[in-house]
Amino acid sequence: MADKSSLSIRVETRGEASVVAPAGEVGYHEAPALRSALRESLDRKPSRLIVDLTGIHYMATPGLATLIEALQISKRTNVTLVLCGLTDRVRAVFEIARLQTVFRIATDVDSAATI
Amino acid sequence: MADKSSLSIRVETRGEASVVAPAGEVGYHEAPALRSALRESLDRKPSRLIVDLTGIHYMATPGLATLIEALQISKRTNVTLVLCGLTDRVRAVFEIARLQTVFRIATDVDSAATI
Amino acid sequence: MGSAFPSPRATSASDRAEVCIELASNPAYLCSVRSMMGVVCRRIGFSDAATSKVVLAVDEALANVMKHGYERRLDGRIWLRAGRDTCCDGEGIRVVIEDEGRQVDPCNIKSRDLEDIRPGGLGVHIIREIMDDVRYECRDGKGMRLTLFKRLDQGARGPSATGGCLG
Amino acid sequence: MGSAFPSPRATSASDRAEVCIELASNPAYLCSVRSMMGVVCRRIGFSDAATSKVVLAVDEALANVMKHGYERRLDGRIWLRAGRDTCCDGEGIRVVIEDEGRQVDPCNIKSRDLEDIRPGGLGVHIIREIMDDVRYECRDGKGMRLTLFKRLDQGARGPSATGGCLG
Ligand SMILES: Nc1ncnc2c1ncn2[C@@H]1O[C@H](COP(=O)(O)OP(=O)(O)O)[C@@H](O)[C@H]1O
Ligand SMILES: Nc1ncnc2c1ncn2[C@@H]1O[C@H](COP(=O)(O)OP(=O)(O)O)[C@@H](O)[C@H]1O
Repeated sequence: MADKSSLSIRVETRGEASVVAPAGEVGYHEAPALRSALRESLDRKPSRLIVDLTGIHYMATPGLATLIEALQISKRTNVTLVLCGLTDRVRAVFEIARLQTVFRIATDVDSAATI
Repeated sequence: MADKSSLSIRVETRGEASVVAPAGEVGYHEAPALRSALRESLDRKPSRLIVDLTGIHYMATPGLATLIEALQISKRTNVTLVLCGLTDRVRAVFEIARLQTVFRIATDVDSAATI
Repeated sequence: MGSAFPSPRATSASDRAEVCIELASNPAYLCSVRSMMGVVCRRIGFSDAATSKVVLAVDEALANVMKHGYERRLDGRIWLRAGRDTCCDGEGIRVVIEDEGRQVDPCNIKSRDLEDIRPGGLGVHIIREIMDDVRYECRDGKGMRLTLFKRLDQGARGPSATGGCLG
Repeated sequence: MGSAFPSPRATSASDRAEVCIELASNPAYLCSVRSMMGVVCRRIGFSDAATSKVVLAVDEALANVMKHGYERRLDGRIWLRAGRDTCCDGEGIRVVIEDEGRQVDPCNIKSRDLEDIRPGGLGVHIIREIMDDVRYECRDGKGMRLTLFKRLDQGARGPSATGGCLG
């Protein structure tokens, strides 16, 4: 109960791409940490930013808002933003919000690096 | 929030020893699952039973009771019971309950296999 | 001690809510409330998939109270009650959320147009998509009351599980 | 709806409990309550180490209500209130747990002799070791009330953290 924060974020470089891999839950309380991680990665202007959601088992609209904001910045700055690793549960939230066609979505990091 | 149970238990064989490695929390609700895993392992009468607590970040007295019961069975059936991987937090609970000298305690599975 | 911790009211047999929580309007509590709501949903018989949807709806509603009702103040009070209930549509989960925050006309509580893709403005849409009944009202005096109901129909029912604690 | 979900009482400014929870006596809820108590302790300023001890004490106390007060029935009610409070010893956390279960003489609520190693019989010892004040009382009518207090002294104080949600 007491030493795991509800969201941890791993950031790594993979060739030309940056990979941001949040793990845990992204609700209203956790979204600001994801937002900072995405902004910092975008600031470094990688050619591609991969957001690996494999470790996310809870996603609420503050998380979606953060991803939409990152998408808007990525378009302005010519970074290719790709999401991957959406579990069924996370995919369901994208679908309720009608966002499944708004993002480029790959199955895993490997394919996200090439599509 | 919704797909991780608060306790998962891995059981494996390591030479002559059985290793039971619970991960998560052991409170009143979770202790029965640990109890079953320990009893099943003891029933197979390994020469040694190692309980690896590395993954435990919460331990309450129902967990301690389960370990004491396993110790008593192990003595009756000539199984060597060794605990290992106690984090500071778990160690603190053993100390408050004055149990730190009752169990054979090793740092990790490797040394638990030999002491 | 004294008035700082008033005694709980007496309950009657008809007081069937599984859990009642009064909490400060601090987002740090949302994660524990989600966990507790998950247990309530499973106890009532919802499947894992339906449980995570109901948990999402309640979490969105609470975040909205913190954001809009209390304008991000951390010291507002929020009351949440959840339990099995029956309405004309049958059995299901009833969740009631009350606050003492800003009052707004319920007609103005709505999400943005879904086509207008921009950060924010999706919570109310998600709540309405997930729940079978969503009713916003002004409370007498101050604050809002949101009453949610989700039917336990064939699609939402899970195997009768005891429900572990779900972190 | 009606009586199944009575309205929350009005609160006054003196009602300072951070969280009040009313829950069914089902062990499946303990994990979420631990998580919520962790947030309360950190909000009040306890260190991680002190927080996990207070969480342990409260968890043991709730498990005892379920086990002894309600004799493992799942449909009893438990009330938990926790928040910052001051007593003669200074500032700290106050936790009050009430139930409608079996009443026992507070003098009989004690753990086994620590030397007599056997499964069980450690919870009350741990609660008393961890908390600075532990008071069991019979409530008027039915059930027990347990009042706990832990001082926020130098050793127990943490860095002023915002406190994430701790699963
Ligand atoms: N509890 C509430 N109290 C007051 N206004 C609310 C509440 N919930 C929602 N609203 C109003 O409804 C609008 C839409 O909410 P929502 O769809 O969740 O998107 P967002 O919160 O991102 O604006 C909010 O902008 C707000 O004006
Ligand atoms: N909430 C309670 N209501 C009634 N009796 C209690 C309660 N808490 C503790 N007790 C009594 O105190 C004894 C010691 O409790 P504890 O040290 O937690 O060990 P255990 O629960 O394993 O017996 C219990 O056996 C019980 O008789």
